[in-house]
Amino acid sequence: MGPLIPNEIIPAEWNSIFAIVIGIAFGYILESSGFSSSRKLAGVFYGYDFAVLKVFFTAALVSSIGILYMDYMGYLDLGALYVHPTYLKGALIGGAIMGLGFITGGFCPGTSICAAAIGKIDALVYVGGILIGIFLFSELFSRFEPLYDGGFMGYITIMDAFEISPYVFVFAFTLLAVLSFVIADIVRKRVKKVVY
Amino acid sequence: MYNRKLAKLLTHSYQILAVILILLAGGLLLLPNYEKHEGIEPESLLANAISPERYISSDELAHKIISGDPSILVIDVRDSERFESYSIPGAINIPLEDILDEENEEYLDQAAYEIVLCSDDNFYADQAWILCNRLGYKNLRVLQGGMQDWFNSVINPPQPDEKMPNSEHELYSFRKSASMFFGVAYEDEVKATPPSPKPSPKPKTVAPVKKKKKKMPEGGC
Amino acid sequence: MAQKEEKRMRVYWNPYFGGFLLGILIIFTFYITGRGLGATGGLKSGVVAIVDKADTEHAHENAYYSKFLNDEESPLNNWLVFETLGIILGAFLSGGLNGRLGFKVQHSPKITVKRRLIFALIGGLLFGLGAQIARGCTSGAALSGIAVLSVGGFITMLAIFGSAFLFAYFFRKNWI
Amino acid sequence: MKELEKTKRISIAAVLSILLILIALLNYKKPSFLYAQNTSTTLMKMDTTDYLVSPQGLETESYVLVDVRNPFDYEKGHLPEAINIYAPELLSNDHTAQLNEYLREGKTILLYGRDPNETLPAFMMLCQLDMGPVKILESENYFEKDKLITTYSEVEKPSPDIAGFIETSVKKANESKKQAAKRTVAPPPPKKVAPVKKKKKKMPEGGC
Repeated sequence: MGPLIPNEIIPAEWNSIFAIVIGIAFGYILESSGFSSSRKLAGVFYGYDFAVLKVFFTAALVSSIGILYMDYMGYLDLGALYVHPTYLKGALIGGAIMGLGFITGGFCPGTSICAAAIGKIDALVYVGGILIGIFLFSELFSRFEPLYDGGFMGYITIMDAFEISPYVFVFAFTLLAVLSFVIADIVRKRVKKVVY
Repeated sequence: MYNRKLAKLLTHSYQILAVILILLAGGLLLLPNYEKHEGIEPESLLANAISPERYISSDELAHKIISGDPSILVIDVRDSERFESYSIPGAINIPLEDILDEENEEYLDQAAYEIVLCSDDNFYADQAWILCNRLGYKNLRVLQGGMQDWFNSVINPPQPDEKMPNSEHELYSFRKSASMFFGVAYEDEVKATPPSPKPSPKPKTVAPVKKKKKKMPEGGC
Repeated sequence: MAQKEEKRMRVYWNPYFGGFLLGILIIFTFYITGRGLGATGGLKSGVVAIVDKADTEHAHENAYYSKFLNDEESPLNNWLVFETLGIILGAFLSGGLNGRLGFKVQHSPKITVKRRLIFALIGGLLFGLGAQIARGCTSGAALSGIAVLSVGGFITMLAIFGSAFLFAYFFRKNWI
Repeated sequence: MKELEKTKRISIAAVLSILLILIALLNYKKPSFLYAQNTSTTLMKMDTTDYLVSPQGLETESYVLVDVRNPFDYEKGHLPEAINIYAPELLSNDHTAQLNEYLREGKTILLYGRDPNETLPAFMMLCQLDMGPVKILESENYFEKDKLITTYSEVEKPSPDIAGFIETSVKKANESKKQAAKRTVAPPPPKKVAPVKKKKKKMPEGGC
């Protein structure tokens, strides 16, 4: 029964090795899907390329459906997984700042690392920017602290927050995602093509 | 011509893929629903509950306490009144009805100590043990025979008579010295050992039991 | 023929295929380690390590750095750091196999290289800041959060894409 | 740069994943026994003493007696009309079907073993599975000259007053020490100590 390392089925020393293997796969998939190109990434906001939306939603759907199936069949304990904590203030304001950073820089951290790895100079500069941003945040941590800790709601999931069956939620999410794929294709046909 | 056919097929294949995705998600809805149960499987719980491995004898416990084993922690599951009147030195009191309270979890679900549950007999202690075992708590033992056996074998050991084998006499002398450790005085020992001030069952300063880390370290970014 | 070969080499994956593999990878990660993917965490450890090296006292005084410092281990001995190294390796591998390696600055023909780099720096700075406030970036908070249906993950995703769409109009010259 | 529009790979991947899920579903067996009670409701049930039945004046009509001892002991001697379900074999479909039959007739399961402690694992399991009313016969059953003797045995009999016992023993020791101090010249002959010892042995009964 998974997760394997916290349940000590695989010794904890393997953690770092799996980290590298998973990282390689992650980097390979991101790069091969075209996420090393900032103009392709930014395309989703101007309607000329929806790769981000497609990859992101497909990954979210496949992973959440797969995890639910594995949980149902007893291979994976959903309760033992790390759930991203919900800090309402931090998530909203931090997310808004990240969105602004996304549209100005054209990358998000994972993709910028990929792009830097294949020699994109703008991505290297972007990674430098991230490092400076983290540095600034840490130095001014006392200023940001109320924002950072604000609106803590616990390690909650959709099931806890809305008391809805995860299966119903995922089904609705799937329908929504498929609809968004259809709309994305329609929009893409209408918008003027951008060559990059 | 060929290209157009291919294109047509391609548009269809996306639709087929979308249908597959929706079907897979919908399949989750169709799965026969059942309540996920809390704790380990009933079969393994029954096997654990029947196995006598969890029992620790009074003599063994006395030996561990006397030798100052730091890893042992006795939890008395009787009510506080009975606990106040007498308990094993160093024991802490968690009444059976509170055994599942959150604040007691750090005592029961931990890896630092070997916990010995005790009650008057081992009936209540066993109940506590079975519930904790279902929740997957490790390192829990039960004092066999409970306080009754503690009294009959450690505090007031029966004196063996002459005919009994040597081992019985050895056991008796161990138990006798153990009972003296726990405060019992014997007249015939008066001269050999002046009645030492009774080691009052001082409440053991329980170092905050280090809770087993359950949550993963800060994940994500 | 050679041109065709080159074309085949430089083509990206079908996004659905990439998404599918990414989803499988997330399941695998959760199955093995019980945690999700991440990207800024590794960079954060890098910053902590640099500050710790430069001025240990300051790093220990600061409330934020000290969260990630302990006496026994280097902050770089961290799951996410190894994962980040893996990302670099994997991306390099993919880029190399598909002939996408090479130093260049990708930018819209309407803007200069300098402008692109300045905007990249500002963007990175903002993203780094935001990722710390929200405790995670698109991969750590949004993607891995959604996989386990975390409320925080959904909020972060909506906030990122919502604000990016809002501001997209002002930056259109950079991209189109 | 273009992206691949072909769907060959994604189609293969989709088919493979469907196959995987189907195989997993076919292999999947629903656990045959599921707890109906969580731990806290079980604990609440344990907190009462309603589940204990005294063997004195037992009316067997409304009960089905279940012997949890091993089959060998059961063959040797058992209470009238008792059926044998050896505790480790409780969770087998035959036995649960048997129990369910009795429960359908409106009977209450009454467990007994060598002593109440022996019935506890089976009792708690049946409680957590919430099959129906279950009780424990508060009795001790042992063989004397190959005959089964059933006596009442209190569950969790309160232990003797240990603190009191220790105190008295110390007091007594102190007294005898004083006496010993007085008669330093002539230590008491061992015979004199003996009666005191006897008294001490009685102590536990007093404490009860």
